[in-house]
Amino acid sequence: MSRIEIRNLVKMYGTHQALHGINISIQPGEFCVLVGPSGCGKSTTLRMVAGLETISDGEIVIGERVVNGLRPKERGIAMVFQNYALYPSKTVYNNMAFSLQLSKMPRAEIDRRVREVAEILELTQLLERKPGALSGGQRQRVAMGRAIVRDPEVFLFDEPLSNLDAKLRGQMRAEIKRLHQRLKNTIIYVTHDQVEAMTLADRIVIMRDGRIEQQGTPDSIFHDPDTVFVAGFMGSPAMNLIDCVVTPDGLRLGETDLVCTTPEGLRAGDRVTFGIRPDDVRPAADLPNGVHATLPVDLIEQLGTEKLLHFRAGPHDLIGKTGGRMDLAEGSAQTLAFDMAHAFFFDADTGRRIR
Amino acid sequence: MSRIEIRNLVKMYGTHQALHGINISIQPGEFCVLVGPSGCGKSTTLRMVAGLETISDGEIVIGERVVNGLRPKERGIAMVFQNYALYPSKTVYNNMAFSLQLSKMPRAEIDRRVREVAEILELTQLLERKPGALSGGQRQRVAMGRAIVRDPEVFLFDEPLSNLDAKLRGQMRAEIKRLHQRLKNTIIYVTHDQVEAMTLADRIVIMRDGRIEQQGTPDSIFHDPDTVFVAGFMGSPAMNLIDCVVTPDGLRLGETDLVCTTPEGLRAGDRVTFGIRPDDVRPAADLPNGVHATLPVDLIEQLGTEKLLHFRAGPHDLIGKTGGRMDLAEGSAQTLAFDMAHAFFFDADTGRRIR
Amino acid sequence: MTTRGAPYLFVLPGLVILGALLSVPLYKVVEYSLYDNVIVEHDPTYVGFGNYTTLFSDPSYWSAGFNTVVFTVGSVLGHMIVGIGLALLVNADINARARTFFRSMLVLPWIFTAVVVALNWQLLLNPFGLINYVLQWLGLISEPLDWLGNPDYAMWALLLISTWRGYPFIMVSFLSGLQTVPKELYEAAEIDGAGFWHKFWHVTLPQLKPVIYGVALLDLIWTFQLFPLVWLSTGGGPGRATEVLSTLTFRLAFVDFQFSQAATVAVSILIISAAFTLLYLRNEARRV
Amino acid sequence: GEIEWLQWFAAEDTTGFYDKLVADFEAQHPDITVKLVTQPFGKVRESIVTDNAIGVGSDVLGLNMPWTKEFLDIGILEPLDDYLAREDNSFDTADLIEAPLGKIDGKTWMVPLNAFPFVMHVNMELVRKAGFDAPPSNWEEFAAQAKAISALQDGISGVGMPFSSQPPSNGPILTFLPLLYANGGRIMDGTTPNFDNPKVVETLQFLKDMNDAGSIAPGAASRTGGVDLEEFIAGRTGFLISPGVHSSSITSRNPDLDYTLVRVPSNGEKAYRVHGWELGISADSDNKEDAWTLVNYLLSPEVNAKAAVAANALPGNLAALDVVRKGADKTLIKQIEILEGDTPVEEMRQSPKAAGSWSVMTEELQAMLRGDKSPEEAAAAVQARWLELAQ
Amino acid sequence: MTEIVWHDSPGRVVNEERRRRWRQLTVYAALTAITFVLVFPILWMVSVSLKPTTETFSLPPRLIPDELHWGGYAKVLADPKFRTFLINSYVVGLAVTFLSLVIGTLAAFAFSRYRFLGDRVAKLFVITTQMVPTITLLIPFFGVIVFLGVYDTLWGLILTYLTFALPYSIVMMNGYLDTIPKDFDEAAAIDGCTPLGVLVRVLLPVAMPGIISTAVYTFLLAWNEFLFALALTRSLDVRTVPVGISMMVGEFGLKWDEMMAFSVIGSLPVLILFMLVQRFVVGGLSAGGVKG
Ligand SMILES: Nc1ncnc2c1ncn2[C@@H]1O[C@H](COP(=O)(O)OP(=O)(O)OP(=O)(O)O)[C@@H](O)[C@H]1O
Ligand SMILES: Nc1ncnc2c1ncn2[C@@H]1O[C@H](COP(=O)(O)OP(=O)(O)OP(=O)(O)O)[C@@H](O)[C@H]1O
Ligand SMILES: [Mg+2]
Ligand SMILES: [Mg+2]
Repeated sequence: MSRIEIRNLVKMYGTHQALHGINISIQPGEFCVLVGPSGCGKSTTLRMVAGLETISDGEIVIGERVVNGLRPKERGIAMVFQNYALYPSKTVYNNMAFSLQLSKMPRAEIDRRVREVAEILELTQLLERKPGALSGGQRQRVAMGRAIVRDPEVFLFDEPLSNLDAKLRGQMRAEIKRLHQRLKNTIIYVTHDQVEAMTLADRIVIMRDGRIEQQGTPDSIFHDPDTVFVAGFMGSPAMNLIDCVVTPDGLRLGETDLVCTTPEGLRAGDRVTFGIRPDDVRPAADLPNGVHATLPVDLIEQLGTEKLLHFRAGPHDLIGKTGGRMDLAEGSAQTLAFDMAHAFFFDADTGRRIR
Repeated sequence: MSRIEIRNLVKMYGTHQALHGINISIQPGEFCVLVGPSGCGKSTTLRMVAGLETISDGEIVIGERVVNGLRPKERGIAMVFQNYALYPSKTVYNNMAFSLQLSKMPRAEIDRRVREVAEILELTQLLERKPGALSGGQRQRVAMGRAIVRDPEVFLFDEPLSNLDAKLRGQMRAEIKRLHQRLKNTIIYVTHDQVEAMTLADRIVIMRDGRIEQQGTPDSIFHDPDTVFVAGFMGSPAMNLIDCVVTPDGLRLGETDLVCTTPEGLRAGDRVTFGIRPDDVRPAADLPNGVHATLPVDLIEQLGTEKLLHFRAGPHDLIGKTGGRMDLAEGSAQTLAFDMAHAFFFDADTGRRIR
Repeated sequence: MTTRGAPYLFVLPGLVILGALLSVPLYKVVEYSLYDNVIVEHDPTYVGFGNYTTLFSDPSYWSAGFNTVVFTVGSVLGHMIVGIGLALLVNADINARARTFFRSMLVLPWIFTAVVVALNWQLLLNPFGLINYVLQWLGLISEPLDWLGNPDYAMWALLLISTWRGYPFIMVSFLSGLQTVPKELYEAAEIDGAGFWHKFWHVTLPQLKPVIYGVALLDLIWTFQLFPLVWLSTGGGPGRATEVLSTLTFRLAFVDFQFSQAATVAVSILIISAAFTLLYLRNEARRV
Repeated sequence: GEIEWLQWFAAEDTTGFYDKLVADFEAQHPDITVKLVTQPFGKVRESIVTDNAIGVGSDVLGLNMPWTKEFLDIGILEPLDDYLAREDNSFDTADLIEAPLGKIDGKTWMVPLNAFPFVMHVNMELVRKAGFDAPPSNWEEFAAQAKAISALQDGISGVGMPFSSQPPSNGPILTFLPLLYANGGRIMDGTTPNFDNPKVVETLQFLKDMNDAGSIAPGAASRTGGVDLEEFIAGRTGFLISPGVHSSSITSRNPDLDYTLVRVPSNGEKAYRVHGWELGISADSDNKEDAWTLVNYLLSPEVNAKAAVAANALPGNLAALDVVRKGADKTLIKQIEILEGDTPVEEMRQSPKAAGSWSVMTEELQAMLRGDKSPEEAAAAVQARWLELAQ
Repeated sequence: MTEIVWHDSPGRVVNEERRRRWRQLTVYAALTAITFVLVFPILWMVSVSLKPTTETFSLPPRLIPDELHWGGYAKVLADPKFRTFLINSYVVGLAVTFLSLVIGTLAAFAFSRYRFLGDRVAKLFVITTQMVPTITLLIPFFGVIVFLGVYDTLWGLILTYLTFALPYSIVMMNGYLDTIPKDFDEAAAIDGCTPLGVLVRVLLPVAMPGIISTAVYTFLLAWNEFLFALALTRSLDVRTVPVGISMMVGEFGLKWDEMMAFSVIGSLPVLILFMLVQRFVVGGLSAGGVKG
């Protein structure tokens, strides 16, 4: 349990600047998730904390020490790699014991620790197998076990779940969450899956092009995005983001007029990006007191317990939601309700939120 | 647009029987999805249709022809592979043009077709790149383009989306759906992701251990499962399936009694598997007229627009759902409501539905 | 795949060439070993396994066999250690041009013909040659040693030459193999606290075991019957200190004109090599 | 017809000579074409045997006397008696150097193209530096001078002994045999090996004493004939026992060397080991007539003289000697003197398994110089192993 | 919690860089030293080629002669015979490389992609042919070559080296093809490729590194071979470099300067060739084609 301070971190690959001064302050025991699109610098940041990449500028503190010059093993960290990076020739037991063996711990103590962790992760039966004989989920658990066994101050995870199928991913997600509740280590976790970010994080850091776009609790990120990028990134299906023109009594969405209140400071004729989550766009029957508009249903996706409705609003595709048992036909026009209490407005040029 | 008939298809690998007589009848233009757990024989079936595996017994008809002995290229099919299998040494353009070049189509015609498809899939900018320089989603689109360009009667997809991240997966899913609506080809699509199956299919075929467990429309599969296997397989988070004992006035779930009606024919003391989807297990406040029980909340997962609640019910983990903006504390006891209208009962031994 | 005849068509040219050119000679060698005085006599007599009994009771066969084992094991170890070590060094994170330069330089011993290699090393190892001169200058020896003429050192000198000549093959193969080791394994090991040697032992070697195994066995088979380099460097001498089975074969055939005895030795080499080959095939089968 | 002439002569220092020779021959004999097949010396013996086994042997063969008996055992050579008896030969058989003509199994198998007597080359500068003013003529002087030269400075030795096992490992017949013959000894008794006789042991003892005295260049066991010659040329040994033909290499490659050439030191015996390039005809040749025409041409005094001059050797046809003598320098004159006055010896011709035997000699002499065996033991070992090899 | 002392950053950054530098420097130093030692014998060859023969044996041995002697080079370059040897060696080497790659890759393709009756026996035969020391095969093999009528021709040599190189090519190419996922074959089959088309148009471009390293081996095998080159040829115009070199080892001494000069001249193009192809020898396999 150590705090982590990342101050003004810069990374140059040759002349290409991958990170432009990152500042993050993580409390002891906090679960911090870095999210962002591919290539935004998440892995680079994590690997610099781990000591696998050199630091071009800035400082990293783990616990009370500036770790800039230190080797990975001196930093008190453990890391779980995206593709697990298990040693294929070693048994599960030896994969987990390896770092302890290197640190010259007595055999009995190693054995005790490995078995204890194996017990927690339900790996006891598998200790003598080699990674090749394990299923994806089991491998993932071994990778976690290898990290846990070292009892590090800090855990680093780089997309640990992205190679698992949907079902397993859900299970493992819950397992990691439980583990954190039990061990209370400080964690930095990289993912590009915003569901993982939402479910796991105490603090989410959203990155974009080597910069931090917004950081905060999952709730604040989800419900109170600062920029159109964050709004669009978090949530699945993504928030509807539509370029509109402000009218005297609301908005003009393509050919459709919405009668609604807009934030103060906006004047008729201003161009704004109007954002609303599919959950807040429903058939009028579901949401009687929303703002109404009638649009043709383009495509319906049945998700089981709910359905996604794709509408065409001028050039835009607009997604709404309804219950899984609701009966609708594709191609029919449908009266929709927008829950304007949960709508957002962004500056069409800068992308900043207009409150 | 051809129909596909699979009659009594059997596959032997040496002495191991991978398929035990599969019968599927697919209408022209139908979108048929094969789902099932790993190793159930989905890919084998698909590959036999494609002509990549020999047929041990049975018949496959595409259009009006029995294709058993034909080579892949004579079957009028195109296939998208799970790992794309793009030719690494060819550019995107040549990857897409390859099959047309082989069929000695005039250059101008090839060019026209490739560019047209590239336009649809937004690949025009990338035509001169090699696969190594593409992101995952782009590669996936190239693989699709390579199939579309041939304008086949039948498309075969083997888990085309399983390597993409959640966001891209969602986008591509919708794209495939639209493509089908536009081109109206017959499609067989293999996946183990039930969300894909639900959203894409006209007909879902659920396989298990080389046999068909159930087939039908997504709605019928989801809302009317025949077996406990199908019930547990479809839906995410998965349906809660709990071994119970029938009591005179309901069910006994671990230590908790549920007062409810049970199907006729069940008598007190019978052992059944009780199934209910997380969507139908909600805090009492959300669902006033359900069957109530009070259980401790073990873990809460914030998904953004909704939250998953994990409860402990005796030895079972029970998952419920609530809105994303609902405020609950982990560890607190919570009164839950079960929507018994959507509960299922299965024979504890055979797994067959008790109606 | 469906086309039944295709694989046969593909292997045909290769098998035809090998079969046409080599099956008769292979058969002949076995046949020679069962006759007496082939080639020299126009009408040799059949002696069954007589040549084999003669051979197995000949101490010079057994001593050549022993030398062969020493030479083969020593050479293969030498190739492996130097080849692998250099592959690691030359794979290090350094300037790309420098890397190409070093790789090309280090492969040089491979591209000269054996005659030149042998003569050049004779010059260098001569009592008045450069090596003795340098060793004396360094104070490591007090007077020049006759490396190739002294039975105590000749095998060592030969191993030196053979190692020098043979490491590039291993280096190049191992270097290709190194590219396939996932980088993450090294990073994981680094985080686990592994140093250079740990990484080598626990990641590189296990990962490249199949490559090493295959290459070592091929090298073993080749070294086992390596002829020109030994013959041209020492001629099996001094005395018979560096006589190996292949030079014994040559001596029997072309010095003494006892072709039957030579064929007998060849067949014995064939049998031992076959054992290696079966090992190799088994290893390969396991890998698939 | 077309005939093939397999030899190594054209690979020695005779740029273009043999091509021209063949062209001249063809000009005189328009119905015969000659294909010159040149192999490196070290591989000729193998080539002849291999070619013969396959049935593609050349018609005219360049030969080396020690190979004779082995080739006869395989039946490679054609007896030449009938050809030599012809009236219309361009030479007189009586003029030919005698050694190669000696009959084996009652027949003659080869004729000499040229001849090289074995001599001792002397570095006069070193001899003088060591305090002597004339080269040694007997063993005692030889031993004394060699020792004194070795004492001069590091890296200088009295004499080299090329006893390397490296193929063809024929060092002993290059150095040991000339000394033995000069001492009146022999290693054969007719056609059987006779290596363990007192003269042999005495000669071996002489070598061993020289070695113990430090007079022999270090590294004898890895020294090849080539290196031995090179070291002499480089001025690093006082004496070199080798064919007289080397004198031209020595003078041309190191003109500054104060160099002379003498008989191999003897104990009064005037016998020398003779060596030369011989010619034979293949028993399997289907064009023996043309083959003989070529041989006959090569032995005619004019051609033979040219061939001798080109190789810096003495002619095989002594009738050509006068031609050669005209342009001869003093080293060649000295050789002619030996040729005319002394007894030539060549024993390996009738020796069974000659090539194998000199490997055996090499190995045992190495052992003796190393101190592992006494001269008697070495002689006995050679004898025993040679006999075993011969059956 | 105690106060963290923030540094003015560059100091530590430099520290880290410096350590990397040091590590690189050590590698350079080690490589330079080792390469020097290992390449020394070759430097010595070059040195010998630049000395008059008398100096080859001068004491103390000298790497750089007082005066460069180009006589060996001049002689070798002036003599058309040596040019013929060089051309022959390259012709034979390249032909063998090409043929053994084509034929070997075809066979390797069958071994890698098909299971067929007798495949293991065929493979065993292929390897068995390599297990007898070639010198004992010399005479019977010679007979076969004469029988085929290619004795004393470059074709004879090409065929001979083909039989030595083929098994290696087959085994190695089989290994390389095995590392390429079968998915490419299947994709190509669906695209309408014939099996041969699959090999040529899809697999070979991917297997390039393997092809190159096999080619290097095959070429050097043909380049360096001496025994058969000597036995199977007799005309001057079909002889190769190693035979030419061995001709310089005469009955009456050795032409050191010419021999080494010829070796050096002959090997230079090989070295350049190797430098050009060496970046293919070590290259990523099938990058980007399938998801890793
Ligand atoms: N070794 C490298 N050399 C040059 N550029 C690199 C290197 N590694 C990463 N980059 C670049 O740095 C940027 C950040 O890369 P990074 O791996 O941190 O992205 P990421 O956020 O982890 O993306 P992903 O989700 O795809 O893993 C990218 O633009 C990438 O191209
Ligand atoms: N070449 C083969 N040889 C032997 N058995 C095979 C072979 N290919 C597949 N099988 C077996 O056949 C069964 C069905 O395999 P198949 O690949 O069709 O499964 P799948 O449903 O596609 O699974 P996944 O979701 O993991 O892709 C499995 O038990 C598998 O082990
Ligand atoms: Mg990353
Ligand atoms: Mg599958």
